Amino acid sequence: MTAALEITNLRKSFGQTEIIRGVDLQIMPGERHAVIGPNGAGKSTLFNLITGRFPQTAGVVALHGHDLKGKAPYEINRMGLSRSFQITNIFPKMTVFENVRCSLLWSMGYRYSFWNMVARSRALNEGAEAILEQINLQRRRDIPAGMLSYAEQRALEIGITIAGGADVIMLDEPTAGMSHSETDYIMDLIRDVTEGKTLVMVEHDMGVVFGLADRISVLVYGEIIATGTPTDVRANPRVQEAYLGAALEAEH
Amino acid sequence: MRKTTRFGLGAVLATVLSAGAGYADTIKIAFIDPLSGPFASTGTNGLHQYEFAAEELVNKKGGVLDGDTFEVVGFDNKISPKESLIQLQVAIDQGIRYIVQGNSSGVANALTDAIEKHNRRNPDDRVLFLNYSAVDPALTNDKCNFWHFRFDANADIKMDALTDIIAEDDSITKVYVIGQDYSFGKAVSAAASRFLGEKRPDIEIVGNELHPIGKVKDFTPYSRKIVSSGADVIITGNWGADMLNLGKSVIENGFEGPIYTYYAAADGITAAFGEQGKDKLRLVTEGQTNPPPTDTAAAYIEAFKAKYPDGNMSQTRITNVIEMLAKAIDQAGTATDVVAVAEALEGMEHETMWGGTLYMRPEDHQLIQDVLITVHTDEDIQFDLDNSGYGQHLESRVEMAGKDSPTTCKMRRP
Amino acid sequence: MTDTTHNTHSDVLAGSGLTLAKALPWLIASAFLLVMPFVFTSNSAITIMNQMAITIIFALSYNMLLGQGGMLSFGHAVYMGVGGFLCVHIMNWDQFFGTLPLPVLPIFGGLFGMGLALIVGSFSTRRAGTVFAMISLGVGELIAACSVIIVVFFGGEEGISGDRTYGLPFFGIEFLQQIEVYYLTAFWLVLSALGMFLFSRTPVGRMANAVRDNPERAEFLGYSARWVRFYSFVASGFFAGIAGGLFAINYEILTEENLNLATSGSILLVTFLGGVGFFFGPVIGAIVFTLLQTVLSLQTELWALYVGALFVATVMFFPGGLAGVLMMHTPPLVLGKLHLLVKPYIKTLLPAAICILATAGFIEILFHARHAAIGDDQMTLFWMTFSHANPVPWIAFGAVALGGFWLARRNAPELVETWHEANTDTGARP
Amino acid sequence: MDLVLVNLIDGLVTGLLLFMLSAGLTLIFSMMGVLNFAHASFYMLGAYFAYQISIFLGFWMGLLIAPLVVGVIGAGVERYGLRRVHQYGHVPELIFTFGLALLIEEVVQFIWGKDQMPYEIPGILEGAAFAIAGNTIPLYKVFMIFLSLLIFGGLLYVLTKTRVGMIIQAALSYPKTVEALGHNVPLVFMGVFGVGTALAGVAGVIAGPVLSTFPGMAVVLGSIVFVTIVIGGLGSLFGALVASLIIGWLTTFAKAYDVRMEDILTGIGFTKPDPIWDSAWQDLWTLTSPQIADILPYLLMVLILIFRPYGLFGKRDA
Repeated sequence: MTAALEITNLRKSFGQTEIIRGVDLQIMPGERHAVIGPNGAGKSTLFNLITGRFPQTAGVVALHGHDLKGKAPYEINRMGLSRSFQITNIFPKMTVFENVRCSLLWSMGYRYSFWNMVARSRALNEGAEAILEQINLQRRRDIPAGMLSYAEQRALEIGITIAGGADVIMLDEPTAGMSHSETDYIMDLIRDVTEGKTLVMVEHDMGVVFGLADRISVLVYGEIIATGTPTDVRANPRVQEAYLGAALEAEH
Repeated sequence: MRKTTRFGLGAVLATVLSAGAGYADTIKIAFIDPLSGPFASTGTNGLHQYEFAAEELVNKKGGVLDGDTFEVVGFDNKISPKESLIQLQVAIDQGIRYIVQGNSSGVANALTDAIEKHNRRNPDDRVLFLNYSAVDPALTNDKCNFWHFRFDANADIKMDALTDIIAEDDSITKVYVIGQDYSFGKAVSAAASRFLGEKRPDIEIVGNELHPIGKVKDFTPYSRKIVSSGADVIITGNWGADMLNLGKSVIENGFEGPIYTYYAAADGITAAFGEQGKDKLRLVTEGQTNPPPTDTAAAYIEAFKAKYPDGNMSQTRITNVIEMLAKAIDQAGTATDVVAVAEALEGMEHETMWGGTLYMRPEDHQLIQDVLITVHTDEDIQFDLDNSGYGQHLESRVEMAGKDSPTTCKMRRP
Repeated sequence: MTDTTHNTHSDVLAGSGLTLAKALPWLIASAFLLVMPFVFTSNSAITIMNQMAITIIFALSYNMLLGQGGMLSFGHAVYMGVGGFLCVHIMNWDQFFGTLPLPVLPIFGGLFGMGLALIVGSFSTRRAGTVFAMISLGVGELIAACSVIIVVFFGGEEGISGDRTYGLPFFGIEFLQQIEVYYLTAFWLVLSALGMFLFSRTPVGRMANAVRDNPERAEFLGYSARWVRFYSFVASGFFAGIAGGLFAINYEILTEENLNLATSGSILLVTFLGGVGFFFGPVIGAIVFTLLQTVLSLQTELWALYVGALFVATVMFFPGGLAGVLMMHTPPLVLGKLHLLVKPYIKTLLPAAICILATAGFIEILFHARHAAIGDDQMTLFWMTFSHANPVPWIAFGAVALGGFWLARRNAPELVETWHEANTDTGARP
Repeated sequence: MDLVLVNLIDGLVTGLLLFMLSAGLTLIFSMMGVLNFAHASFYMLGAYFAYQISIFLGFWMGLLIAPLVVGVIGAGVERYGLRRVHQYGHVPELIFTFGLALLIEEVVQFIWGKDQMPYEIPGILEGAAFAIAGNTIPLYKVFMIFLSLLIFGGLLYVLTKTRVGMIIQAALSYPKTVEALGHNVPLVFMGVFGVGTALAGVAGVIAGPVLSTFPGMAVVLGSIVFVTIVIGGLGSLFGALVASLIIGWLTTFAKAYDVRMEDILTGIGFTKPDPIWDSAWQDLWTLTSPQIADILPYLLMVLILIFRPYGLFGKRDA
């Protein structure tokens, strides 16, 4: 069985500084995988490299066995990978409903069509309604997305991310900046909507990570120092050292 | 100030958008020229001259027919062909039968074309087009029609006269032609080469070039070429800022000879040249003001300057338009049947206060008149321009210029 | 909450078919267009209405870029222009034009405008923002400059002209009269407006909004921002070309002014004045601007000054344009509180309007005093004739302006307060 | 060869004049993200103010006072106009300056009328400075070159050697960070806008007498200034300088030397159709470089944007 996502010796330099220093990672279909690590470890960079936002310096990223090198974000998306952003990234002037409906368009095969009316497609509208229901935003469907609360925007962001029906979902700190109750809400949501899909997430909140992930990778200074089940990782001495070290450094 | 009455917007819609019938005792003349935007000063000055001419030469003398008076109504075309056509329609709806326009041959082309079509499609309210200033030769050649009359000498006739003068001067051996890159500039350049080739094959045209219209910021490179070509004379059809900047630049860069031009006077250009242009700028024009050819002319200019101290008597042909129109209406005995008026205008001879005789050639509706070469100077100037002390003084005169000039016009009469 | 569920339902259902509520605005607009010539019967009124219709199509096509696609263009006139030029060339092509009914002609303008948009769009839509704006400026300048250089196609500065009546008679109509042209133009207006409206409801039209708001996110939804922009651009070029074709039919002449930067700039002005945020915004802008340009300019030489001031004021205080101002009243209307606003409006806006008119009057007197001929001190303003040498009108207009300003200023807080109240849902809905 | 030198000097004058405008514009643009469409209008205001002042106090006082007045007006526009529009985003800002340009032109016409102003160079600067092979270089041009270089030097000093300059430079590249560091960015914006427009005013004062002072002078120069900074690259003063000089020399040499399309076309192996006036390509064949000199910068800009969207020296996306 090919891995959903396979990363081999991935490297990225900005100028002289090497941020990602040879990452190898294999994520199997249906797996829920979390990447953790101290601040500045390169988690977001790794994310952006996988999704084609930045070009890599060296190495291979393969989605279902296909190399992603040189592919534009929209091409990667069409191959079945969808992502969310750390900073909320929605269409603020469009209504919530429109946000979701737009994210369904490509996967429903509408492409650059100018002979279909979006309002006339039952499948499209019902699909959008279904997602709204999943993310529990039906009541807000007709207001501009920019006017939603922060937690609602995060929920919408996840809704947009999963709407396209991609089987590999990547979430970049989905609970960043949230209160406890909001975090619980988002966690349930994520568990719900990624049922049967491959999930890759970067997360700070250890509660979320250990509650959701099947496997965890720890990224420190651009290298993965450990990969395994939550229990394995928790017991790993290098991980403890890295986190302890970071904590000590922070004290200075 | 414009004679259009001012209303609130509501009243405006009512009057403008619904046809207002013309009064029986006034004959309205629509003046369609720029009254706002970059060419507004030329347009406004022209409107003043029209209003003054209608008042002084017609209304104060008892009007035409049975005391009907002339009224000039200004329409702002913003020098845009599209706007001109809209304003033409507004004018026609107000019952106006006489359209005068002069600035820009592009607008004149659009108007003559539209008027021809209008008269063909609406035989009940035909109009005449009295072109007082657009000099594109095509208007009285390929594009001529029965409804169009030109009161200025066209570019070819002026060039014919100008090259007569140049041909007489044996010291001239090198000529530089420069102009704006559009139909008029090209017409001037072509006519200059053609006439000089016929009259003085020994004269060398050392440069003949076109520059983009209204886009040149700095004429220095052109001036350098002109000076180093050793030209004795420059001929240019430039107008507006392009004229001023070219003239100043060549003089600054050391050009000593005369610059023969079509439009290097009034509208601020005379004042801006001032001492710099003295005895260098020469204008090929019509209508003599210095010295005033007749006492009538002198009195007329004085009266005009008394009323418009900031104005210029720069387009003397405007009086010809008004006088000849009045005469034609009297002869035809009607102001509403424009065909009769047009037929009266055809072949009309008229003594103008600016000296000489005018003749409206029936073949192409081109007015044949004396063409003058005048020089920019402050000596012996009775009537200056732009109140600058400088004016145009007569240097030579070509009588009835272009009387036998050929025309390709095939006039279709109704 | 039953309310929203109900909404949801009706929308989905409405989506599957054409309902009266959706068609109503279009039917009203069409009926309005049919009736107009019976209200304003003169040829000049019809000419002005034709001009409006053309400007509306052009402005709507411009808003496909600016409002819906987030692309700021400084050279949109060229697509309308070349479409129009081609149509005039077709008019002059006797054999072909003789077999072509005139109402079909704008299609060719549209296709040609689209063709040019296809070429230019292939490189200009790769990026949005400043790069797009500057390429549009550069291309606009280049083509406008070409118009005087390439005489064969553009006819130099005098342009090219044709005669619409040489086309194949259309059910016996030869389009000799303005009124016949009016109905042709009105037909195309409805058709193009409907086309552009429906375009905005297609997948690519929706994605144009998405790309405008957030191009990066759109990319991660599987859409290439560049191609979405490209398709919008091409469609916009098509409708601009239609407007050009109608221009050719109306005026029978196309000149350099149809291509130049001033025309491109004024359509930006028209669209923004009307409001870019709503589909019908440019329609309002086109109507208001055409009236200002043709009617106000008959009344005062200073019209451009007033238009400029109006424009700057709009950008500063009402960035949603006139349509935005209108639509601001939707919440009070929905809340049933619109009537609250009537009195404060009268108390504030009436003095403000009087202040503006009096200021304009003052400016007019000043202008007359500076530029009128000696002895010509009589002027007519607001149905009053007086001399500018007389200090009374100066003082009167000045005093009225100041008084109006003071009154408007005094009553403004009340308006603001009422405005907030009218926009607050107090729950007490009938 | 002598003519080349003369053309180099002429192109330098044009280029430096352009630089005085584009320097201010690029400061404003890169810092505030505003394409100030009214920039050339401030140039026009400079010329008109200087003319008005020169009537009463002479040219030199005009040179001193007019730019200050223009700068104050510019700062006022930023404070009371642009800052208000800023909240709506960049496009409304741009449209605001676009409307402002129209308004300024109308106001200038209202006050000074539509004619050209007889604004003259001062007597002391009249005449020729020197001559190269019969081509005189007017003293005024030498003055223009020196003044531009002086201003460029001053600007360079302020930007690299003073604290304010450091902040401005930092704000050019990282506007958000500078604000986060606690600097009063609105004040810096207002100051930069004022200084930028004052620079345009200086350009107007010294260009007015040679390029003539009339209501259309802003439009003539208007968009070419954007072209300059876009070619040079955003945020790069040096790029603006290079682009200004390139445009100055490009247009000067295109005008000075008759490069004919006919020669180019025959050079690459086409044969001239005969007779030429029957050919559909006649306009292409008869094209000469002076005809298109002043539209070359636009062509250059489009090409640069297609192949290098950052401009020649820009680091930031336009």
